[in-house]
Amino acid sequence: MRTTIPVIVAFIAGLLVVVSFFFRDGTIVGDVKQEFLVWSSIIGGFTLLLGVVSIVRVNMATVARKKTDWPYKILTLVAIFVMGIPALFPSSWSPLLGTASGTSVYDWLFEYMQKPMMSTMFAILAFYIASAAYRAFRARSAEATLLLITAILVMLYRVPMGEAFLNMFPGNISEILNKYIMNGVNMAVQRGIIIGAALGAASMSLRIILGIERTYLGKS
Amino acid sequence: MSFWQKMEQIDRRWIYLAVAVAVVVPFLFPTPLPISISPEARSLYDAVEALPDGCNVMVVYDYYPATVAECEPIAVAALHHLFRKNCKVVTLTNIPYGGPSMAERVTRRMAARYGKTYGVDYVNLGFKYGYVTVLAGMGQSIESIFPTDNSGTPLSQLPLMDSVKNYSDVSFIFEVADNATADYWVSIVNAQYGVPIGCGGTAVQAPKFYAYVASGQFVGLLGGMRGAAEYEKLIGIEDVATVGMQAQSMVHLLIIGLVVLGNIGYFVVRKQSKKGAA
Amino acid sequence: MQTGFFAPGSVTPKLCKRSDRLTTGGLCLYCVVIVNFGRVFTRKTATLTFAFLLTPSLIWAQSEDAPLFRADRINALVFLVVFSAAILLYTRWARQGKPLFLRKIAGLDAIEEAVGRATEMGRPVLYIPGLQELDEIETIAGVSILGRVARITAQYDTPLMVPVRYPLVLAASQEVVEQAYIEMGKKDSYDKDTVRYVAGEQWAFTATVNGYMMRERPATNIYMGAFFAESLLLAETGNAAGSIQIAGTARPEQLPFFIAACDYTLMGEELYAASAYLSREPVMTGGLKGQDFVKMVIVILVIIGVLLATFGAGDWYPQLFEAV
Amino acid sequence: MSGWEIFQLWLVAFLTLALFSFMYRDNPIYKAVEHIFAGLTVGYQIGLIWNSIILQQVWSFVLEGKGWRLIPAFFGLLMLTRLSSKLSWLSRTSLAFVMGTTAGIFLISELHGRVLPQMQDTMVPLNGGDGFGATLLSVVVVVGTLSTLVYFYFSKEHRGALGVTAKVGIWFIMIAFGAHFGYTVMGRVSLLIGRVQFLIEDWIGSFL
Repeated sequence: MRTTIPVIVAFIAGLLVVVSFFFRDGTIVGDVKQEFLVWSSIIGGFTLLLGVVSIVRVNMATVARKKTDWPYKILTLVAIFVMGIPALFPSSWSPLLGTASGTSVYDWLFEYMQKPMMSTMFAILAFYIASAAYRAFRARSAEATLLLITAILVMLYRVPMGEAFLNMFPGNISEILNKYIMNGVNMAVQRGIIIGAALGAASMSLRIILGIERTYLGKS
Repeated sequence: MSFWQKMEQIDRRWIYLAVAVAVVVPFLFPTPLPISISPEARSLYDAVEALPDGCNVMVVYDYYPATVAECEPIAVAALHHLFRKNCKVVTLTNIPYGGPSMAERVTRRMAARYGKTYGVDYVNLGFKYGYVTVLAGMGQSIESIFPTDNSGTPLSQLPLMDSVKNYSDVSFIFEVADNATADYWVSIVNAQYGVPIGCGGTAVQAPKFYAYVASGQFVGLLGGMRGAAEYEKLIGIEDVATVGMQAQSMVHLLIIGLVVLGNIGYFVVRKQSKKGAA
Repeated sequence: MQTGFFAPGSVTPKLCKRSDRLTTGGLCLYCVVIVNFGRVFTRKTATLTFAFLLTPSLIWAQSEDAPLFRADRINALVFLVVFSAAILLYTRWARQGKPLFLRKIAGLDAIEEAVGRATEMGRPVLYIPGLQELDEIETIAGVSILGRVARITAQYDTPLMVPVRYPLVLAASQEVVEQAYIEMGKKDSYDKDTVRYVAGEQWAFTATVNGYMMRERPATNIYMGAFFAESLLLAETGNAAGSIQIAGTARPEQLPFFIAACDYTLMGEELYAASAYLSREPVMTGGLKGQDFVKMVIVILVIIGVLLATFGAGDWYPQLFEAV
Repeated sequence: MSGWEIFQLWLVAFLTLALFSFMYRDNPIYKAVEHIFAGLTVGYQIGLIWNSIILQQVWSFVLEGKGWRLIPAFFGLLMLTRLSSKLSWLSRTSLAFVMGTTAGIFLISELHGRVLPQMQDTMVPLNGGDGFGATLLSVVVVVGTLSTLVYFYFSKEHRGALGVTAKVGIWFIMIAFGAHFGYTVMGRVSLLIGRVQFLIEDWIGSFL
């Protein structure tokens, strides 16, 4: 019973969406499908809450048991509530609270703390890439050599200084790179990969609809 | 220990320092270089240029705050172009972390520059969970998926949304993405509803999107900061991305140099150790 | 609203009518087929319902003046039927135990050799089943390849270290590794700390694993699963520590880093194929064989299309594939 | 510039530098900032769930008398039982509904919206266009696409004609990955430029 009902639900929901694709607009099937999609968006939205609750729980437990780094976890908890609680009030109540743009605590914290932090975390990757370029990117096989040479040419062609350098050679190298590498070889391979991946995703979806694939339900 | 062996074991922090220098110097001594326009950027610009003035357009903020450096210049350049043509702009996002806030801020800032009114000239729908269901659901009715705008105003109170009921009322979609959501705009919205889509993606995503440009599922493509710089040049407003391209040049040259140096070291050391073994 | 190759005026009304019937019939057939193969309802009830109740009423509905179905989408329907039939038939055959051939992936031999080298050197093997939750197919593939690796390390008594990022992956990996040691008759040498939950956060995880690599200097690092920006850091550190590295992921944006920094890389679908090859799970093997079949059909259809286009046979053939 | 604006500028600069300091070595300030960052991200979610899901998709409908919108909300709440090992089976129906609808859209859109158009666009005449360049491009596109598909074909050994095609496939794949590699490097560098642009132009620029 604990498995049968979910499998039947997935089957009906999935098959209805598939079949509705072949129906014309304005039929009852289309309306039911639309309501299904809205429901799916609402139910799925609660998975975001799942993340919030589980992170709060894990951090609280760490602090309560004074495990390693517990003082830092207090900072995390404080940050969660400082950001989260003002957002629960309607902005009509006080412009400071709520999520309105440009005025609220929520928006301010996002713009002046969260956004710069997130973009800095990823900016660090540029340093790592440079270090990896020196240590790890070796022409250890014919394939890797081909990869590195293409990479260098593409890196040159995508920046003004490199383009100026490539243009010193005869035969308009940057146009050739754009036409035959990016729109030729790269495009063709990406297309092959896209087709393969699409077949994989479709086959996974089919198995989910039919209840053959049940890993997502967890252990029974 | 030979020079190359020592070089092999160099502390990585020296390399970090070299990168820092390479990226900072161009800002201190700016030397503008010409930027050529790729055919993909050109065709995106032409497609937007060919839109009738005042038509309804969607601008989609499908990027995380992590990639603002690449994506925001694209979104800004697109809004310059669209507001200049008096297009009505509907924005939305599929990104739960910060998407609605960025859509709100960037659009409001640009709208203020062009004297546009919220609700009449532009609307921010915000975020709803489940990009696949959101994209599919808007085909029949935007209002059923987004009953209100981002700040909770019912769509019926926003005059612009009277004329935008579903995809058939949208003339063009400008998708700015740093992740695979762009793929679903192609496979769901373009394939089933036929709305033309132009894409600005991060450089990491761009190579894949060439396949969609070739098949006509994207009308054009801007790849990362370079793509933004090209679009800035096309609309004649040279902004942050154009300035960034000089630093980009320097760091690329440094990285190419490091790859070459690393490989020379690799082969020299390998030769030496072979000799030593023999 | 009819577009595409069944656009009004482009074909006779008679043909239009026929394509309407075909859509209806096809859709019913599709429902009957997938209900039969699925594990949802009993076959009899489903077939009876569809065959005796729905089919005639739907055909009747379609033949009215305003047809219910998008006859112009019949090409997608045909594709859907062929695709579903291929996947489901192969899955059924795999379940019935028919011998289905899958070629051996070259990288699999490399794994065996690399573990052998670790044994010779008396140093550990590091295995990371990706940095994603268990609901990702890449992670499932990574965990199933881990079973194979654990069997080899059990055989040679080579120490194994498996850091994981999610609790569910922890449970699954522990089970797989313990099972492998029991199968090889080495239950006593199984160490409970082989699979370790390291950290939930991406960069904290990476920093810990990198620290481990530099301290313990594992002879072999194997990365199989979903990797993100940390792929570069892991591979670079492993390279600096002098380990032999084998990677496998389906993410095209991370593959170049693995290819450049690792000794062997399983690319994209090779990862799934490797896990199907090793696990012989009918659902995995059947799915893979079905996809392979459709892939070959696609290759043949495209070759026909290219030949027809080259010899100027007109637009009718590519029009058959128009998505509307 | 007002005092508040100066404070904002310095705050962002401090956070940026604190995170960059990790590259020199791990330190308490980095760790503290990282933990605050993690907390803010979760806090942001709270606002998002409250406003865009609970208020806009559920409560506004209940106020209009459409109480049945509480049903999906109830099933959504059942998702929370996943946190308990005993009750987690209650979340399965909700999860199955979401997975089912998503799978339904995928099954159609992957085959219809991706495979068909990409197949169709590969059917190009090899002798079309103007001259050698166009022919070469068509050959590259057709051979590249098909050999990549063949490379990822597992039902036969790569021997004979299949082996040759797969070998061609791997060369194509390596060139394409090289291009992808170049683009990825470019993207990461751009993100750094974004931060440096802020540090130099906005922050240092404000007091120079």
